[in-house]
Amino acid sequence: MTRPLLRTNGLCKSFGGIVATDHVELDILPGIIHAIIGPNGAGKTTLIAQISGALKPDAGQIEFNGHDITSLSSSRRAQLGLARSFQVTSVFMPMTVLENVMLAVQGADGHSYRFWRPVHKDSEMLEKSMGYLQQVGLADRARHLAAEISHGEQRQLEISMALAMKPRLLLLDEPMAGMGLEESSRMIRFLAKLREQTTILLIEHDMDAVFSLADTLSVLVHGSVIATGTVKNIRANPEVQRAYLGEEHA
Amino acid sequence: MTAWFPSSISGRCYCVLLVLLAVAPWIFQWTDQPFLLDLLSRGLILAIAATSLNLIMGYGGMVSLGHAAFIGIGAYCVGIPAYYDLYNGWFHLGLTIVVSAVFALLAGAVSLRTRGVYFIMITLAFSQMVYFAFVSLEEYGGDDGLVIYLRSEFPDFLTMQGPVALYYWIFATLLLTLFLVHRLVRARFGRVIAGAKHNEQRMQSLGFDTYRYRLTCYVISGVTCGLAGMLLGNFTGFISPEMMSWIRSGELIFMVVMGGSGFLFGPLVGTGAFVILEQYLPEFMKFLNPSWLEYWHLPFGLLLVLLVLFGKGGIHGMLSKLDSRTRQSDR
Amino acid sequence: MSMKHYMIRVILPILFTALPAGLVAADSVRIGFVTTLTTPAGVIGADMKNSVELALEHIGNKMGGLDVELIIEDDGFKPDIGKQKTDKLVKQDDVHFVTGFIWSHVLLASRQSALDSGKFLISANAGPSKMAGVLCHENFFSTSWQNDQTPMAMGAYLTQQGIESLYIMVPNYAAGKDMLSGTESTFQGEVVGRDLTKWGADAQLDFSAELAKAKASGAEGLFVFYPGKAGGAFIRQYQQAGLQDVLPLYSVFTVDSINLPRFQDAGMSGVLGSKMTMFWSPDLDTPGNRRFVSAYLDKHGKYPSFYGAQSYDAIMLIHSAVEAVGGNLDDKDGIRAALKAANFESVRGPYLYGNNHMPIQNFYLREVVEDEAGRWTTRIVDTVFENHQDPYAAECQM
Amino acid sequence: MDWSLLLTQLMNGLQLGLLLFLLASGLTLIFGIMDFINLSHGSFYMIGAYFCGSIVARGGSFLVAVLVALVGMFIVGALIERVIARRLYRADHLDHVLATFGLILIFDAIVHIVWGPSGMAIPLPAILDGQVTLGSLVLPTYRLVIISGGLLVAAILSVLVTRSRLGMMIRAGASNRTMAEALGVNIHKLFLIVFAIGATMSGFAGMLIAPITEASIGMGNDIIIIAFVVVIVGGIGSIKGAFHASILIGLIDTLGRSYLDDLLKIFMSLDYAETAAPALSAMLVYILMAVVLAFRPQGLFPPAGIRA
Repeated sequence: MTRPLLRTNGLCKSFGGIVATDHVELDILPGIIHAIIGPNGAGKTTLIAQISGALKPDAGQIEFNGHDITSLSSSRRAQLGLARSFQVTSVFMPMTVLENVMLAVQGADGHSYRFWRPVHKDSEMLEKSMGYLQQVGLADRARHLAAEISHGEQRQLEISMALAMKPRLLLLDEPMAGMGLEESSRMIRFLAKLREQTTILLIEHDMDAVFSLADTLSVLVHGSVIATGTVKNIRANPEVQRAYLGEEHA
Repeated sequence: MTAWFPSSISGRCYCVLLVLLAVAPWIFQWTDQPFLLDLLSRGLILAIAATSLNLIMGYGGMVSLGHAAFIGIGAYCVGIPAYYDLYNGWFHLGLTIVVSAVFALLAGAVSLRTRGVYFIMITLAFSQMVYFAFVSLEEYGGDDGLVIYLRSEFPDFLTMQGPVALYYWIFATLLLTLFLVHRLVRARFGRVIAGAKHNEQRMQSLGFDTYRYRLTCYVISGVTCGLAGMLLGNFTGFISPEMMSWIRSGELIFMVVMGGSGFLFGPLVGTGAFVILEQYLPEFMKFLNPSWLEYWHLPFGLLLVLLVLFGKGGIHGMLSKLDSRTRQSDR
Repeated sequence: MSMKHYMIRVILPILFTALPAGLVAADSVRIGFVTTLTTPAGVIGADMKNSVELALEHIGNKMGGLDVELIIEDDGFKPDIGKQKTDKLVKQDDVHFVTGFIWSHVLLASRQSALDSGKFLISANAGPSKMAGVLCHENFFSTSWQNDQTPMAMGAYLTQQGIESLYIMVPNYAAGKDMLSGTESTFQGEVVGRDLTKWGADAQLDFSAELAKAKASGAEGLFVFYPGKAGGAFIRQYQQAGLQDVLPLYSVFTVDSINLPRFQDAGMSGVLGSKMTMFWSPDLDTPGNRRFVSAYLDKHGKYPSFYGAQSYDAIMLIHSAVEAVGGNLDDKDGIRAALKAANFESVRGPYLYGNNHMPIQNFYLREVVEDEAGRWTTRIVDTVFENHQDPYAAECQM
Repeated sequence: MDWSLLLTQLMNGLQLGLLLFLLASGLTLIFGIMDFINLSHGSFYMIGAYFCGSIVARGGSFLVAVLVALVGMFIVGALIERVIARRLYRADHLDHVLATFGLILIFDAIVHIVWGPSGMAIPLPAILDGQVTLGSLVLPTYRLVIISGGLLVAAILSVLVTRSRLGMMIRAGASNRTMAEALGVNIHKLFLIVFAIGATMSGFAGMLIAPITEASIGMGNDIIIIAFVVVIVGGIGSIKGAFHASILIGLIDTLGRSYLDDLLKIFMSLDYAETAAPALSAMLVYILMAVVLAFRPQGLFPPAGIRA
């Protein structure tokens, strides 16, 4: 059996009296797209935040690639190969598209205690960054301010930044949020290709996207995982239908 | 993309300005205006301090209301050794760098756990502590301050003695500071600082330990400002705790904002405007009516308010408006 | 200043194309006066300015046949600004005398600028002890006193009166500590408690805690030094705490002609009868003082303060020196000798200069009283020291 | 240990704390609701004192003077909000600091022009100028007036904020401005009222203290920094926090001044203690703020709805 790339062990988190994450056990196997679905307020974003290190869990462990990373900061986790995109677009608006990706490349290169050489004269880095932009089809936008490009393009930029981190595991929090139909389907095709490069943990509301992309699905309800399996299994699972699909499609 | 030989109007203005500053002592000697050299010397010292503040505030989003503490620390690093008849300039320089760095490291390590307005207040707290500490150091003059009889002594080719020599020390330090900031903000390090200003969480998810980068930046800024203090101690021949009160830190902020926060030459231009106003606004009021001298704070305050309401981006911002070709490359 | 003058001296220098300063007319005596006109301390500067202007009226704006040009500068209570203004006076206006200076730190910062360029520096108030001792200079003179002298007089008086226990409150800065040590050096009873209160940008103005301690200490007297606005605040709280009957007040530089009219307006009768020591009082019966005080009263409707008296003396001292050399301002040695002789009608009566160019003068005990016109003022009740010299004179190598 | 002395000092600390609260409560609301840093809040403190003093000087009784001056302060506050502050809400904090520092200079200069440089002492009616004896404790009457005045305002404010409709809007605004707007709160009106109330309370503090310390130019600039410390320690936007922090800082400052030297004498020489104590007691509040910020950056009592 393959060793899981990421494993959460009895993860718990609550705010005040509200339990957001309730003993979550999750195994993410390498080389697949693992989607997490669940109704609004099921605790998906809270879960991602704990995996990425933005939030500290109340209890439980997170193992990444066989190491316990529970106490590591989010920057350390990112250095180990855990990249994420944000639900709310968070690219650097006052910078150009290229500068955004360059930052990510810098992040992947290890420390940035280099005080003298201007980055825009670093041809190796420029090339690399342009490469990532080409991959998501934003090369012609490189010199525009991030604030000037369309929302869909900003989402693409966000992902290309995550890719520039050369992640072993990519955490995508609703990458299709706010996208038009055409942009969404372009994104789906793109993500499908990405499967060859990296493992993806995907949170997405768009069920068509999830069903067409995911190799494995976990269903989160009220902070706990009620089922994990292939798309087919999950669709057939009566508990899921009752708890989730029923609600959503009622 | 560099600001050194720019095609833009504002860039050319700054080039001319630097050339003028380089030849200023000759001009003043020729026109027999030694006082203007003094005024300019003090202005440039404050410009170094303001440039150091601009590094953390304009580029890094860390608004410090306690930066004058570093000026005081630098000046006391000249004054206290001088009190014991130690005038070796290298010792003064070394001491200034070490003490400012250590204070910046300690204060920064605590302060940088906070952001925004909390950062403003905690830097204020640290500078107030330093202020009161020096007020109570009776041995070194306490509130009355400390007279520095002689300037720091350097080898002949680097001497600080005489107003022109000191001026070139100050000018050279300013050039170095400007060049340092210019390189720093364009290098990898500076990009991280700029990123952390806009979205710290995002930077962390890109693998940057932003706290450490900011702390490094704070220390660089503190040491630079300490150097300005060392020069001020030599220039004034005197240091008192008053020079590090929170009002002085506030004035440094005004100089940066007045000139254009986050622009290389903003602090220099802003300091110039500030020092000229401070010196000539009272003169002007006196000229209008001799008994109005004591009311010069009124037009000064009005100018500040109007600047904020209508002068977005400071003097640099206004210059840039003249300059249709200015791109945001001079960030 | 005419428009043309303004162009020459202010606008053109800004444009870096000014006329050489040497072209400024040499047929006048130029006096630079540095004081504080803005900030809350501006009230002191205003009194000094009034007195200086009065002095110039009294001498018909002439010294040794030359016109006098007075240039007043505001130091904003900041040492480096004081230095900058002094630099400007010395280098741009090419004044012959720099005077004024309320604050020790401003004077210390400005000292070198004035003296290195060979100008005469005359302090009309500030007197850091260093400048009376190791930093004394042939061209530096004072028309005031050393910080220690006044409290020393007070300590001596208290000892004379047989007071055995004293509580002391002073602000925590250099002058405050000087007042503390001055009193303690001559007071032979026991100091049962002392408080050094916060001073500076956010000075402490609420003394309730200290007053409570002072009262509890059971001392026979309370000695304080609270200059400026702190003085008013202190007196009011002293009165409100009901201490005037149980803990008599002895002060230095706390109650003066600047704040007495305010105390009177506010009905703070607790200050009446309180005692202080000083080198001068408005009722001091000397020809110079009668002329000064009555003219000031006529012109401004209130008594001048000691700051004003010292400023008036500073101008009169300069006047006597310029007269002595017959207006020959290049005769520096002559001017210096004439300054040192102090041959003029000082408001404090005739006095001598010590080797360090600090006045050797009397110190009086004054009491707060109501004058014939119903105004509150101070009256001399006793002479504590005669021809007293400051203790730093020995440190001066001159 | 002298217990009556300690009790007196506690009363003094309480008084200082209440004055701070009058300043800080307005400051914290303006800060929390409008996200506006108003350095010139201390100028209202000064103007209040001068208003009150002028009326007393024209023969008004102290009580009448306070009431009239309060109305005057409300108008001044509303005016400043309309003319200047309103234009600044959207600017960043840096601009706030800059513009309101300019306002301080303007206010100080105006007071200088109108009332002269010499400050103003405010006489008290004889009934308030005496002292009261409580057992072995002798206290100036006016101190009790300040304490009860401060407590009264604190009580009124707490009722206003927790019970009234205006208070509900204020609370909503302090914890979430966008939500308050969505709930149909007239933001412009709310801002105007909050600003004017803040100015009035700051002016009230100035009126209360002026008979003790005199009205003087720049009197507010000395205390405003401490008021900001209170706001930060208490938690921005929190009236309750401002109250607790004010009292805490009032007590720390007063007791520090009174007892720190005795404390230090235990483990250092007399001379050393007498030098170190005043410096350390001046630093105490700043040390407190630094510690609070380092370990609880959102303050001791952040308003409900704000999560760190």
